Amino acid sequence: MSSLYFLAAAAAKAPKPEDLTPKFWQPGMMWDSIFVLLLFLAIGIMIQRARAGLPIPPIRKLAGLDAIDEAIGRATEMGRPIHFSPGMSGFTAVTYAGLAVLSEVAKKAAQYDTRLLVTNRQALVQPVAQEVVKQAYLEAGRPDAYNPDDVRYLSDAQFSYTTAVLGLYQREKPAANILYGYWMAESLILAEAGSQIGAIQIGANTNTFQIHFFIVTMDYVLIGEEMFAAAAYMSKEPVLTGTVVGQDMFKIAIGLLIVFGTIWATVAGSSKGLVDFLLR
Amino acid sequence: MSAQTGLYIGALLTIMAWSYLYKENPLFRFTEHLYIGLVTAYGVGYTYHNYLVPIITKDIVQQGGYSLIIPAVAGLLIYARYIRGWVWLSRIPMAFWIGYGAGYSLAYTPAVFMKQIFDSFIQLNSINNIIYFLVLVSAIMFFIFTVKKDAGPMKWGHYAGRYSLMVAFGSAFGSITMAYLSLIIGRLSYVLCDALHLIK
Amino acid sequence: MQKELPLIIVFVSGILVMLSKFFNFWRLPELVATLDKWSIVMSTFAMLMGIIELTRLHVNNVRRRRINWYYSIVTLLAIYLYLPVVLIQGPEGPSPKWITTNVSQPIGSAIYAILGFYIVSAAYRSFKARNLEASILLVAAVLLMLGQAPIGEAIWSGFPKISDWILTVPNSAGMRGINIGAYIGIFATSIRVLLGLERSWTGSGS
Amino acid sequence: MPLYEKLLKVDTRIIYVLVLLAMLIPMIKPMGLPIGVSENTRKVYNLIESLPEGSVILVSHDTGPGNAPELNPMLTALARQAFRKNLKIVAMCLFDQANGPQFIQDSIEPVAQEMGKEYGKDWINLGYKMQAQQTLKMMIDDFWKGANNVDWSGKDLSQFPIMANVKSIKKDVAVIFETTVGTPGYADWMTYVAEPTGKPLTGGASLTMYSGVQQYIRSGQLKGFLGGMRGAAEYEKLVGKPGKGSAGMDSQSIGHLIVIGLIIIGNIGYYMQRKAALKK
Repeated sequence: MSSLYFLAAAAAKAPKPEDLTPKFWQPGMMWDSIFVLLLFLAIGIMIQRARAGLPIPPIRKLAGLDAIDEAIGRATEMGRPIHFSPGMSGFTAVTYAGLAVLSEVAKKAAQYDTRLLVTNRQALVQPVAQEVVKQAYLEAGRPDAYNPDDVRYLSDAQFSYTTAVLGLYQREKPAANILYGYWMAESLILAEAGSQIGAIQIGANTNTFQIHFFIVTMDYVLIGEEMFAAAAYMSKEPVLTGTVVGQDMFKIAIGLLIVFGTIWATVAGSSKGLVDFLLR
Repeated sequence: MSAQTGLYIGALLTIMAWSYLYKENPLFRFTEHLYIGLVTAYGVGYTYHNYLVPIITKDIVQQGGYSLIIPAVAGLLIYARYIRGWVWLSRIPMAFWIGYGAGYSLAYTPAVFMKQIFDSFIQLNSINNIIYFLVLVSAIMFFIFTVKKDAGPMKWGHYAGRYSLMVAFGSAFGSITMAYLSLIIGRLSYVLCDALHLIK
Repeated sequence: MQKELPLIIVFVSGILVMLSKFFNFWRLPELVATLDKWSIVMSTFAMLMGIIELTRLHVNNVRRRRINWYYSIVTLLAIYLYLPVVLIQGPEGPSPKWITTNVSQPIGSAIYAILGFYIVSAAYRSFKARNLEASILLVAAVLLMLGQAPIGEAIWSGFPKISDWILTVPNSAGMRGINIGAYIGIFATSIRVLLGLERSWTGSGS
Repeated sequence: MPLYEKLLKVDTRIIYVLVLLAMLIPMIKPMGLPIGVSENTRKVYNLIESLPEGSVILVSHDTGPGNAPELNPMLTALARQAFRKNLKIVAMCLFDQANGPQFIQDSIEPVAQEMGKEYGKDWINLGYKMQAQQTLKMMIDDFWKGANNVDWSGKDLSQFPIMANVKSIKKDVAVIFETTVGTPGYADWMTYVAEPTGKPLTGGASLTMYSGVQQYIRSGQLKGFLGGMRGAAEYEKLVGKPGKGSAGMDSQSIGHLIVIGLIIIGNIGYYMQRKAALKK
């Protein structure tokens, strides 16, 4: 219910008519603020519907996520550990998606009694990752199996982290390698090395400059924004699904806006009139 | 130590790190662990000289900004994680950074995002613009997760989207190759030209 | 209280930033400018987190005699011998300058340059035209390479033009499509965070 | 062993040696292949060239040791062009705390000495600044506050005459020159500085992310951009002093031929292997 309260609070902060002097908005911010407000509403409404049990469209199948089960299963069969990393960035949206998936992976690993190794590059993410895994083991009813040493902060430096992970590959030979987050240049090294130890590899990267390394070397790849839908899809929680649906509505709207703008520009000979209106 | 000695050491360390290409070995591990230590120590020293000292001496003492003691204490709360039973206190500074970061992206990114959309309102008066439009729309369709994609335009959009993304990723791969080869060139010219003077 | 306080702080600090950017009342922008400074002061006083975590990790490695524990001693020695030097001489002092130029940078660059070798072997081993998707990726990449290296132009003057076209038309449109999705994804996650729906960072799962 | 297996199983170490030789030979015996100057590079050059004497260029050198061979030559060439036109350079970095400040020093100082420019008067190195978003936002209105009142050595900014004229980005900075390899990088400068203030943002990217900034060049959110070592070489050519960027171009050419050759060999092997498998 807390989110409902917050939504109400956000709504209460919406502009009252008498405040609408020209100086009320920061210059050029009118459409930006309306945009964000609409996004709040779209997501809010979808969460409401999900909570009330009203039908919302299901999220389509994401091959990369279903493969996680397969990967954990194989690691269990082979008696080798799973490696998971929530990526290189600190507390950004991407890391949350990574941690949400980590939570699900940890639950399954606990159920199957398969060792889960988590590596971190960010000192600040480390305690959170530990908590997430601990909690997941607790929920799976295996708090005894949780070993805090298996959630490791390796280094803050990009390549020290990378080489430390390579060392870990060599020593522990994980059978499943899940790299789920924001990755930079290390994506090439990690994915290549992972394929050489013969692990099933699942990757997700929002960094579109580097994702091709995952595409050419990994078994399953979630491209860019698919990762955000993943947390919702895996946990099957109506609230999260609702936010993804709200997000989708927005994407469709933006797509239609682009089509509309293109038609406008083609017919009118220029998009200037429309853009000027929208930039107010 | 002289500049030339430094260059020799740099060249030696480069070769030690590259020994990894043969196989992972103690020399490489030594350089790696040395690097972690040096970088971490330098970082703390840097923050001490460039942030901690000026904040205390100038902002707080000289200019009397005693209100800054509040965030200072809030920052110190992060260490509460090491005290049993006080862990939740360490979430206060984290909550601030997280909320702040989320607020920042919601407040500032829409302007950049809007510009991208406005720039996509193009006239369909040339082959290039038509291709641009089709690729863009199909790429957006690829990232729609709740509409079924087994039939009709969604199916075609989804496939076209996937293939257009592959062109984008292919060009990323192509240019990244040059970027990474540059790194070797940089190191070679350091070892052979600057340090050992083998090539002029 | 212990559970709610962080969530309230998240909500309030995030909403404040947004309101100060969108609206102009109540001296809100000044308030947020103060908070900006506060945020940096907080980070400053939290600066030891990295070094503490690293020390804990490596001390544990040594204490438990984990595999390759002796390299942990190298890291610990590097940290605690170098730290006083930087603290005393300052980041631009002669010893830090010498060490940065002749030790840190060469190692950092050399380790990174391993990528150059890796990409060649990766291109050889993984870069196969397995299906239509991979073939498209391959053709685009090769054309780009030929367009960018001067030798491509020497072979045929058309290569730079083709690579330029790929970069500015299909690549640019595809990247824009991805980014539009990614931006919305980031907005949505930020909203979830502000509303307290994404609280994995508090350690209580998603 | 059938031929295709030979083609598919070239030892990695042979490949490495091949790469090394491909890079080395052109260094010993340069071929001097001509380099055409692209439109994006020309835009950067012209933008800097169009600035009136005494303008301030705010440089953010956001690279780690990894991509420095691509980006350091850009900074050196920029310094040459700027000092020749009597422009001022205020340099800082957001990406790499341990190496960034020293890179700025090494890239600009030799040029400054050669051209008789003085530290603190014609240029300054503010070093690494933490928390990109907050720092940049503060710098827009109060540069000194954002820079925490010190240069990279911790000396107070009031000692440096150049800083007397740089009080805020809004009023005193003409152009932002940003070299970028990741986050923090161009996105932060675009979102938190260029967009709100309308200051022209230019610079260069490592080729790792060059394909991904094209859309921003197209929309004018970036005013031209240099692409990696090639971009640096083109820029050096325009500035009229070939440096490290140009020197690497021949090695690049041979290196690329090797990569393309290996891709072809790998694919021929793969094709033959598939054919043989079908026959069985």
